[in-house]
Amino acid sequence: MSTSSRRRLRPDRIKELSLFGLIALSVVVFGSVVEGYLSGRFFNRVTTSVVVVVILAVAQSLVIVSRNIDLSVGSIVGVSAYLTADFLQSNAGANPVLAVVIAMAVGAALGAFNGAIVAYGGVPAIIVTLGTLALFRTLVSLYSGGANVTADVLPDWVIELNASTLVSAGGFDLRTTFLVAIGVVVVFQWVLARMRWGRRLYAIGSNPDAAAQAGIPARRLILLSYIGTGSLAGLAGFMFMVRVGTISATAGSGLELESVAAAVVGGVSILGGAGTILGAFLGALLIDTLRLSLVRVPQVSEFWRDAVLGILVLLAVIADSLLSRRLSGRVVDVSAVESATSSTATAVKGAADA
Amino acid sequence: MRSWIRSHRWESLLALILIATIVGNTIMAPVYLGVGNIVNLFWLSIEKIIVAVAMAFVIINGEIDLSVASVMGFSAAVLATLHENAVVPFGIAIIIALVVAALAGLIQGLAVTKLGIPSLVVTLAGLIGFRGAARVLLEDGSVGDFPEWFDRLGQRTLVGPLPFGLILFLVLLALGWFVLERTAFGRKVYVTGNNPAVAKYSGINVEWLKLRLLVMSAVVAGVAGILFAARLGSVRGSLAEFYELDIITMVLLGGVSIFGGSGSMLGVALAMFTVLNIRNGMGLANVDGIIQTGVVGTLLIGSALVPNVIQRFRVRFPTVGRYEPDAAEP
Amino acid sequence: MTSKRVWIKRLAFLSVVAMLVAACGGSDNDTTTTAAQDSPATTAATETTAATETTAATETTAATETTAATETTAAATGVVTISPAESIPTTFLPKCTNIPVFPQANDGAVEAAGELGSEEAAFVGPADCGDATGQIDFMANAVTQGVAAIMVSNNAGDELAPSAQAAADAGIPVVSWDSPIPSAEGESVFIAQVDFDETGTVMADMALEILGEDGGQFAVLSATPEAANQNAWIAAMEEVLAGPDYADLDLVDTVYGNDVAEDSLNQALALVDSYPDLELIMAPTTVGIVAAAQALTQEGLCDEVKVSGLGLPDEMREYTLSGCAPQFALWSFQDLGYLAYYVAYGLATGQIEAVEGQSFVAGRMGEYTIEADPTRDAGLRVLMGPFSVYDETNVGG
Amino acid sequence: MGELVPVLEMEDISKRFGATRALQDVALQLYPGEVHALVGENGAGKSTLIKIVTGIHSPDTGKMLMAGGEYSPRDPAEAQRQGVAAIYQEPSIFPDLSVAENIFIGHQGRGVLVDHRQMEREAVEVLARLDIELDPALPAGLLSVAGQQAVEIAKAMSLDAKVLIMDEPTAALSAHEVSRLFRQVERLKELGVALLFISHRLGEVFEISDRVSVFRDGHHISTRPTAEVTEESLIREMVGRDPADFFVRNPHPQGEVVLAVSDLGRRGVFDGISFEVRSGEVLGMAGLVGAGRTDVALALFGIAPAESGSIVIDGAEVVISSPRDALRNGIAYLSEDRRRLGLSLPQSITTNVTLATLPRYTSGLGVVDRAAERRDTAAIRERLGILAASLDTPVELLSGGNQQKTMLGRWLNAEPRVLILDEPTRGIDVGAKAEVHRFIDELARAGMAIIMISSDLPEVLAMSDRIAVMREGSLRGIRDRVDADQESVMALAVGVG
Repeated sequence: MSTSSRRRLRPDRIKELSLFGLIALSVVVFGSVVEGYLSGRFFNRVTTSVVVVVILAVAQSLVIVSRNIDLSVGSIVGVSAYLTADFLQSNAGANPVLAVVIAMAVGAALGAFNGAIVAYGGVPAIIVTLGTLALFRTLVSLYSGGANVTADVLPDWVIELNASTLVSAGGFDLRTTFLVAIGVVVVFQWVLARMRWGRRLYAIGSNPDAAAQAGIPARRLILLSYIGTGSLAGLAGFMFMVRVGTISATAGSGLELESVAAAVVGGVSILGGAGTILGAFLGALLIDTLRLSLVRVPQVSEFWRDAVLGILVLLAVIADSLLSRRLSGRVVDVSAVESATSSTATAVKGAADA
Repeated sequence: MRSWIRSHRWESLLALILIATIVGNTIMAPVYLGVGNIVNLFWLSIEKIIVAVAMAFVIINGEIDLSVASVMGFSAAVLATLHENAVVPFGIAIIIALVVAALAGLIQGLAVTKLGIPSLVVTLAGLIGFRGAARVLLEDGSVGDFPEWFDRLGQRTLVGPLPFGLILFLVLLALGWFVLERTAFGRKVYVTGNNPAVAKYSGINVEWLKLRLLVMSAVVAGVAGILFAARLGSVRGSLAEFYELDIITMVLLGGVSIFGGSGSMLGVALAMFTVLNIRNGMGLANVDGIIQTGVVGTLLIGSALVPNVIQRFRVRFPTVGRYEPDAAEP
Repeated sequence: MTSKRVWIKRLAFLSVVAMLVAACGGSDNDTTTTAAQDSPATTAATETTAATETTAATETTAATETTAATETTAAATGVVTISPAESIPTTFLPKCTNIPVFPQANDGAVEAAGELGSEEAAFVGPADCGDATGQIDFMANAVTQGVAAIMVSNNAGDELAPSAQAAADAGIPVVSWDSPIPSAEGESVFIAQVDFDETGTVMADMALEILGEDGGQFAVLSATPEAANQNAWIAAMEEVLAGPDYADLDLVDTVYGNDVAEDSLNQALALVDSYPDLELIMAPTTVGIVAAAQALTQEGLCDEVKVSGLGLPDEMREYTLSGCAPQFALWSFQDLGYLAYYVAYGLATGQIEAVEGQSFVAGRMGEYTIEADPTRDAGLRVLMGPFSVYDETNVGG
Repeated sequence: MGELVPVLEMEDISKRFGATRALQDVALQLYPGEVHALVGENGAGKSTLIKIVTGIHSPDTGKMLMAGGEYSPRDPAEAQRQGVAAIYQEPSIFPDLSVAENIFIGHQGRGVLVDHRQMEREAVEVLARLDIELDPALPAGLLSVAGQQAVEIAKAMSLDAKVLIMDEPTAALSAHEVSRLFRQVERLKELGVALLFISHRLGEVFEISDRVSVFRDGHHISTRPTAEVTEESLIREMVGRDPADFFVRNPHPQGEVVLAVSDLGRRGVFDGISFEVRSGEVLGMAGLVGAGRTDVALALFGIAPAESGSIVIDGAEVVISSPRDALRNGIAYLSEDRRRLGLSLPQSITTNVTLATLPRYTSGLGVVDRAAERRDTAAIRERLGILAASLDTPVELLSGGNQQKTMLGRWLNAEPRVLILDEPTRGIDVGAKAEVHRFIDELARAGMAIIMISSDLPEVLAMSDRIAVMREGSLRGIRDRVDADQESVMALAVGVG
């Protein structure tokens, strides 16, 4: 069991690599079918449309690694987007930072609500968030009374922010919003990989009982993770407002499934304990690339798109699971465990005789 | 009785909520207690509760099927397409539609059992894919003009005040209860949901069990889809869209653990009745749809939260055995 | 129930009086119309005769209803001013409650109810418009409640027909507005905001206006592939485009944003990318048109591609003034709700009949006549109109 | 060590749960550098004591002193901070995390950042102190039970625990691994750690402990230097009665060959396995964990079918590709892991007993004849002496011994020709152990062919007619009971001499 060899075959890395490969593949394939596909424009389209889902995929992963889930992120996006827009409507002079803070604060509050019930109420996360999925949506609908906040009442910077570009080369723009999303990915990839409480979230998801015995304050950490998820969803809500401009009470509905799909396709184990933020990001990117690419293929009619997308996602998942199984070469099976056992047993023996 | 309550905490709680709902509705809306309305409140959601019965099996077994609503739409779309192009007699078309639904379930079942991909992922893809397939078949059109008997089946009463769908549901519910509680199959569903390894080591063919359940779930969804077509009198690609959440909500509210291995058909039935009565009562009281959704959501959280909170306060008197000193010692 | 009996008695008495008045009033054709306006007596007469029979009908059996119908043909020839009779419970059922146009329509209904001294209609509906068949539950509940009339904007196709039929069987008039029941089964009459063919013409004309004489490429961004009236409008527009004057307008594609802002955004941009020569996006949906305008504005594409279609002035103002959406059209949803309520009230109180040729005066909006709906194989309609086309001159702000 | 100050003192600790008195007026002192064995049957109160010391429960009365100071931990975390660590029979590791992270995850105040490289370096050091060699970056889930325990000990070390509690640490280990564990224990002693050692294997208690305390029914019976006690006296104190018959096995006639296996193989796991078992015979299987004994059993039971070789039952060759086939051919397998592979814990005794034999109780429609299954289960319960409130009691509420009996009952109910027992007495108390042994003997007399896999060498030697020894996936020899002893078997198993 040479250390280095195993390092190279860490399941997470494999997952990320295979996802990256799949994205590259799909780009190449579509590039050969659609003319004018491999353009800066398409790059910009993807990078702007993917922002919201990427942030939500990160948010979702944050709770999934600790063996939880948040189905209410879509509704949180709706609430924070609407309230923020409503705030800007009445205080046009407010500066962007304040707006972001408000959006994230709203999200954090809702997340705290979820987290408190999950962590301290002992109610399964899926039940809690299935409930708040409806509840939060109801709140925003009642608040709005069916009225939209329209783009013209929002300050100009909101509209401009979406298209604002930092670097641009040959039509390939690096949009501010996309960079923010990348920033979120980098930060939380780092948080989950390097920060103690990140690692402890994995620990909780990996073996809750052991976590308790190790004296890890599971409840507090889970509450924290939900607040984190909430505030990220709030940020996503802000991004949603920036992109869509006109905010209705139904803003962001359906995003919960997209975020779960992105995370799961990205290799974040639904059973907790495994998966990376980078993977979730790639998962989101893969799905969105596929969706936007399909729109560009004239042969694929309006009505075929969903079907094809579903098939592609399924294929991606299958290919990915087979691929990573092949590469990591460890199938969870009694005999495998046994053989792993014997290998270490002999190793230990070797150590003993030494 | 007392012991029954202790062993059926959840069911008892739901029963209380249900009674409260019925009383409340009767006070708020005099028309509520009419036979017509009672039949109506089931009939208006008949497809959802039919599918929920099958979903209960799947979740107790430790899996989940997010694709049911899409399969409903898909099978109905198949039926409609066959009818529109008059390729086969309508009866045959129904059978073909059901076979197609079964195949949908089979594909997903194989992906879960043979490839070992979590059912959540597989059926998530199914949710997108089969909805897409339905759209492919019907595009922006809507197909109607089904045979007279078919429309009647969905829209008129069959026995006394009962329409066919309601009778079918009651039969399925009873059957579901019986299979789950009294048969070897049900036994295996529980044990497998609780711990697949134990089931495997006891000679139960876990994969075959899961495969059958996922196919069954799809077939029931197919039946429900066709029934819906009959009730609406016409079909379009979006039929039953977004139903999966309502269905899963009812099952979870019924006390079925999302991790599998526990829950009862009685609980699921009580949950269905509660949700339907609340929605109906609020409807008669002219409460807007969005508020109804919120109330059901709150109910879902509350019914799970309240017992735990109560438990907190009476930790002094723990359930016998649970805290037995060395019970857990291997 | 008791209250109902009371007003039946009252009506019975009134009708007797009415007979007498009618007798001496005579029926001089060219005066009736004017009389309808200035002499409350006669209108009271015609109105109440109708009232008794039809209420009798709704109260008792279909048998008497037929007789009622035959007798009221007399009333149908005259112009009825729908006026306050009694307060009736009604249901105002939109496609969903959280899209701005529907609360607006409801405001109209409330206004009308106020004028007619009737209680406000119950404004209930599905949580979101994606739920095509959600209205069925509300129809059924309304029937159970025994309301006097249902006003519905059909969100599906004929899926709603069975429950509308059930309402009709229970003697409850179903007035559809904004979007009809295609087969007209169970539907008393459809209040058409505008003529669907006219919608086609208006959209084609706006396209011509924006693209200019030399024409050019344009595409349609619609709601859901299922949306009944969008599809009808697009079909109508395509017919118009066949005409010689529009020869240079090239409709290259029709895509669907599902009335979801984000999908609509992506679709609009995809159109721009897929068709380099595209000059106009025509969106016959209030959600789609805003999303398209927003997308083009953000990407700074407004100079190359314009947006038009059906939109709300409040939401479009900014883009119209910026020149991104130089022209768009819409009707007043408030008026639509107002008219719908008047008709429903008239039918419920028996002042008018859902028969071809029935003319009536609906408060501030004046006179209308029920006619056969040319845009459907079956069914009656009241055509509201007109279209108001908005540009920077009249969009306000 | 008398003049030493105790590191941990307990004074008349009492704890009760509802009606049950778990502990009564228990007093105990732990001295640095001693191994203090704690013995007693299940229900004696050992676990409760541990849970109190580790802060999972708080005592109703009495107090604890840590190095003279008041010690009353609110939770395991605080217990750890104060220097009390515990490792259990089933290691509580994080399968997805690396060895290094497993060691350091519980640490407080190491800053908010994790430097993986440094952490792995430290991990190697800590493991080295116990002379264990493991890849610190390896996901702990891939380690054997022994490896995982080593990680847990390392964890305790890294927390420089003053008191280390070992609850049944050897239960899942092979004899060889046990000796390694004991070497690690010696190291800990040298480092002045006080060890509280719980085991049902009295042999180990005598081998490793300095003092031994006996518990019974929540009472602290005695504490004496190990040197001064005998096995008999201990057992007498533990069970409160005379240990009449342990390890009884008077030879009796054997019948025909029931199962004959020849040249059985499964790539990368085992190969060339040939042996036969006669009716009425007990074939013991010795070897290190991972030697492939369980794999052979799983092959015979159809969980992980063999790829080569033949299986002959009653002279007829059979193909076994699933547990179904195995059961059809009269082969039953009692798994080594009760909780993970054996029992459906929330389900009733009845459900668990009849699980493998459901077809017998079902009519054409698959309806279960509950009367019949209750009848048979009641019989089984009678026969095995399963102690439980009722047949409907969820097995998770039963003691380890009764759980084991329930699982055994399932296979008896299947009336197999060949019964494979994998670690049949792991982690159950002396009383239950004796019953199980008596029972195995009974079955053999009744003509069943029994294969008994066990890492408890005395048990193998006492119970088997013949002993098959496996090493690294192949059969290294079969000895008759008469000419087998601990040393010779061990030698075969480890491969020396």
